[in-house]
Amino acid sequence: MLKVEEKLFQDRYRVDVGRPHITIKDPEICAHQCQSQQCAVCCPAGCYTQEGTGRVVLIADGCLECGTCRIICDEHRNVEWEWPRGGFGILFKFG
Amino acid sequence: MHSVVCIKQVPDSAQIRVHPVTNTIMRQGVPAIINPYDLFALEEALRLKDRLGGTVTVVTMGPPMAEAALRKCLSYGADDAILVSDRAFAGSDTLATSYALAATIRQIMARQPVDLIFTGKQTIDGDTAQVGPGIAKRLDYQLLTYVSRIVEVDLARKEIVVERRAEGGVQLLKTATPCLITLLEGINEMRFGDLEDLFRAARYDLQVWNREAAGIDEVEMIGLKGSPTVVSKVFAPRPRAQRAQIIETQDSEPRNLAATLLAKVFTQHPKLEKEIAKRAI
Amino acid sequence: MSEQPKKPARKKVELDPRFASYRHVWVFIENERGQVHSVSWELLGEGRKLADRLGVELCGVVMAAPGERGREICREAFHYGADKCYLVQADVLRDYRNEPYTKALTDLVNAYQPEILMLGASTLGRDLAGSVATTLATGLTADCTELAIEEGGRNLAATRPTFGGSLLCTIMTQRHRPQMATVRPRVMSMPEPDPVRSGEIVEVPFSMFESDIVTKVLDFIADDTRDKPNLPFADIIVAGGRGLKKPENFQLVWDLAKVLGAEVGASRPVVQAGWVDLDRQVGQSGKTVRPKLYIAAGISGAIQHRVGMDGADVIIAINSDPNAPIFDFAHFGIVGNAMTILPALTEAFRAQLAQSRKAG
Amino acid sequence: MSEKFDVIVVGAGMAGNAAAYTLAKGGLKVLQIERGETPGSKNVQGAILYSDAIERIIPDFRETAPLERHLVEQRVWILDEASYVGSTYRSEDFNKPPYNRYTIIRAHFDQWFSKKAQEAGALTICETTVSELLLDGKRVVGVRTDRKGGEIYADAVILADGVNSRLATKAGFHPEIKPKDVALAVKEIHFLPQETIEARFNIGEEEGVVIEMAGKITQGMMGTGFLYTNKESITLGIGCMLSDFKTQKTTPYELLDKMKQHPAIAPLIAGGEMKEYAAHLIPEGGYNAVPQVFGDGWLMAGDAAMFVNGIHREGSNLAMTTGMLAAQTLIELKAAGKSFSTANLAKYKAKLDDSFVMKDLLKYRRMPDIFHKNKQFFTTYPELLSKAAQSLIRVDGIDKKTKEKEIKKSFVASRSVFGLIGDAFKLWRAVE
Repeated sequence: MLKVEEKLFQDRYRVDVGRPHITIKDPEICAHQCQSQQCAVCCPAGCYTQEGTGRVVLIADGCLECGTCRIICDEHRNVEWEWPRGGFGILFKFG
Repeated sequence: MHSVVCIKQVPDSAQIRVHPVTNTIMRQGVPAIINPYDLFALEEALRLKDRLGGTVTVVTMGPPMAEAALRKCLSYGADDAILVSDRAFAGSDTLATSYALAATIRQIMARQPVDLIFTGKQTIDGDTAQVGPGIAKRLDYQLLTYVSRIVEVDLARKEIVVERRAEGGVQLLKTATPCLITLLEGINEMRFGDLEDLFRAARYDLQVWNREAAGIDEVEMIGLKGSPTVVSKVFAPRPRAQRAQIIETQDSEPRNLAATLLAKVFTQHPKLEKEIAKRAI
Repeated sequence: MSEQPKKPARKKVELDPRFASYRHVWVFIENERGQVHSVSWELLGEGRKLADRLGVELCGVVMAAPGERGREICREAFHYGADKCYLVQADVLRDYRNEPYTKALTDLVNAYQPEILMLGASTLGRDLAGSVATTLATGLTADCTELAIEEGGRNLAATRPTFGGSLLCTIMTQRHRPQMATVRPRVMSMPEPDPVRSGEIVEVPFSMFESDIVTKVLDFIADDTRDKPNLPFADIIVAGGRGLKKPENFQLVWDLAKVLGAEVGASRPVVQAGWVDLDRQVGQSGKTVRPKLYIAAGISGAIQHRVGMDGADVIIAINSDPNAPIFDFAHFGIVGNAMTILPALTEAFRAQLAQSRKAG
Repeated sequence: MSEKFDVIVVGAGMAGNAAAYTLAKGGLKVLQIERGETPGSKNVQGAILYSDAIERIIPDFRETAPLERHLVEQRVWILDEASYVGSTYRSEDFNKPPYNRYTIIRAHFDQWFSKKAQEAGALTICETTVSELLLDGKRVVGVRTDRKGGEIYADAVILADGVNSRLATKAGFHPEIKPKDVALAVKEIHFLPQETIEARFNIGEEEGVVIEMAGKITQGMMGTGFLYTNKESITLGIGCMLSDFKTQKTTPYELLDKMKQHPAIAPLIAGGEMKEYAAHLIPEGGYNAVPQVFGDGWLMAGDAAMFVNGIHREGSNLAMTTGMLAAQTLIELKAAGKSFSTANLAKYKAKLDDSFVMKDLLKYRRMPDIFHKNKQFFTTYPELLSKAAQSLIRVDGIDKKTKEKEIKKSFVASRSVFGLIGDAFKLWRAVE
């Protein structure tokens, strides 16, 4: 599996420690009702990872703020998606 | 209460990359930021202002683009900002820089008394931690470095009590103000300015001082002439980007893997073996 | 050192004639309450090489209050390579304060004129070096990782990290003396003390009265190191991550750490999951550590963790995923299940220690 | 005390900057709010600048704007596993100033553009996220930000907050985006010495090349790849419909790395230093996805209103144009002493309709659905074309007549006669 970390290591972030701007509303829905768990495939920063136990874990530190997860989770609408606080999150040097 | 906070705009060193092949410094796309250590100093000054009232003035010595760093300090809540910028400063090392900043602070004091001067512990590009001590020496003020907590400030009696990080413990020190304080990192967290501060920062009419305005007439004390140290070369450390030596045994039995690992580690790092033997209970 | 890396100075800058007679290499022997900071011995080791290369003496500078083992410390300095020690004893020097120490050291330098003065880059050393360098209006290079004498000359070539460690630069003080430098603890190797060595102690009077000094020391609160983790200064760290799957398995990390007398660290996900408390978190939003040995179990080595620990001397990584990013920068790796490898490692180290204790 | 402005522009991207600049030039009291550290730190684009749009806003932009290279060569590649069938158009006309298209780096360009707006009198504050619109009944009267004392009032608000447009969605002006209306693109920027770039692409110091790609690189998904030459770097990326991404298992970064390994692309970026990896959504729904773009006290411009012409890869010029038109509408209404009511703001829609913006979108409105339902344009045809080209070019003793028969047979075998005619008809309808 290719390592997206190597790519994210080049990017510049200002992590809003303790205030993730994206959260999973109800992890039970991911674990029990969502078979595809496509967020783990489609997220370009690999923020969503599938635990062996069927659960999905989200760490939004590397988020690129593209909005994919919110949009493809259209059956369950289980993603609470907001902009980070002003000046936080990804800071593109080139964009 | 009037605090002066010296800040510096530095390249964001976390973004500096060394080209793996040519070993040259990849400077494209390295944004300029406020030296992170200085933000702890500014936040501490702003907290004192919240408690005791008064104003906070931010000063920096640098090229015209350092204005952005000052405006960001205003957006956090600083009241005034002064950019000291002049071609004559080019090439200044920490000795020359402390001379220029000390002169600038004298000019500020001529207009408004100063109670405390703050600098960050060090810069992330220079890391020398000499500008703070240099300014204090030139102004003949007491120097309190590696301060981890400001315990008490008594403006009437012009006294301050602080906790200072020393080796193996913390000193409780009392001294006279005005004095210069450099702060330990991590003791506070920069606030998220109010909208009003953002507007004020965007509209602030920045004061830009050249050499004369900063009260510097001895030109030989600044720039290259005033700098005893000179950088003779800058180079990249030899890259350590080889992959880990993966330990394998035929049966990949944990016990054998562990034994092979220890053997390899200790042969390649004999000092480590002694270190562990000495320290283990 | 100017901030923007510049082209090296073309023309050779000559030494200012005022400093022509400055000779010998000095090391400030940092001590508080009779306890010498080990970085001073490391500096004597380094100073010995420089003094031999220049054909001059290596001198220690010891400052203490009377009754704080001043003379004993000088003798220890001779064991670590010093030829001579300048001993300054005065009551005002009991606890470190910038004003008396700066005056004492500046007076000593003006009197005995060394060409090189080195201090440990401790909080004391950096505080003192900055003030002394400004008073003497000479050059000071901080946190040096390498010290050498320039080819075909007497100038000190001091190399240090810049731009957050991603680059190194060599800095010279060509016109002024003494050439001052500070060095961080554990950067230079510790020399073997030779108990037979001896040297000359030069007592230097120092007249400064408590009434002259503005800053007063009200108290000294020693660090209570019992339970508080001290990751930034730890020599050995065993850290665990999400690869351990369950909080109970984190006990395996504590077991190994106990045998090694190591501190326990953790990656952010397990701290967030509440397996370990916040001040054990290593990484971008946690602590930055520079241990001699860092064992990472079940840690993938994501960027946020890597920036906090890739300064360690030796990194051993245990992870079930052969492609885990940590294997790109660790020195040694075992691809396997941390839950079985950790206990085996604990046993292996325990056996190793038992055997070396018998032999030691 | 809360501030009052004539207009608040949310966002400092192409649309936001164009609007703020035009409004300031028009003498209105305008506030621009950007959530990034600086204008541009949250914006991502392949990044081609079309002079035509920016010229109408800042005619002398070429003198001060940070531009990378002016484009002189356009390549279109249809890629197979290990080959591509391509066409190249290069013309000296493109080498005569004033140049028509440039490659740009958005972080630098947006900072310049916002500075221009500030110089024209706009007030810009950064690092401030607008959390929601302030509504008085149905009328927008201002915005609330994520800072203390965060309410700001204005007669009108221009929503230029990008494709995700949280403000419009929260206020109910804009339905949540559907996967079929948007593409996910990932890109990287690789730095190379200037001479190497110029040697590899056979271009002079200021000249640039664009390569548009389609075919197997998108692993059967509907999407395209691109490679642009900047001064000292190369930007390359690949984007596919989110509705396709949603139904398969290849991650965006795997897609990008497979593309980078393609024998036609790998040599172009060999030895480069990757300095940034970015991802962004690109509106692809075209005409049918454009929401209500105006209302009582508000206008919407740029990606927020889905103004992107996918087939021609035009987004930034639509964003700038719609930002300018929104600003002009407000300036004209204010000059005529009219309020910014829904009725009056319909003028904005009228301006859009008779500009190229809506005309182009209308022309290609069927394009998304047609391609959407006909993956073969991205899988079968690339292979057929590549095989056909190879067999024609390869000299192997087989006579040309037989080769042509073989090629026809291969097309018919995979698409059947009716399929071929149907595809031709769909293509014609899509672009007609």
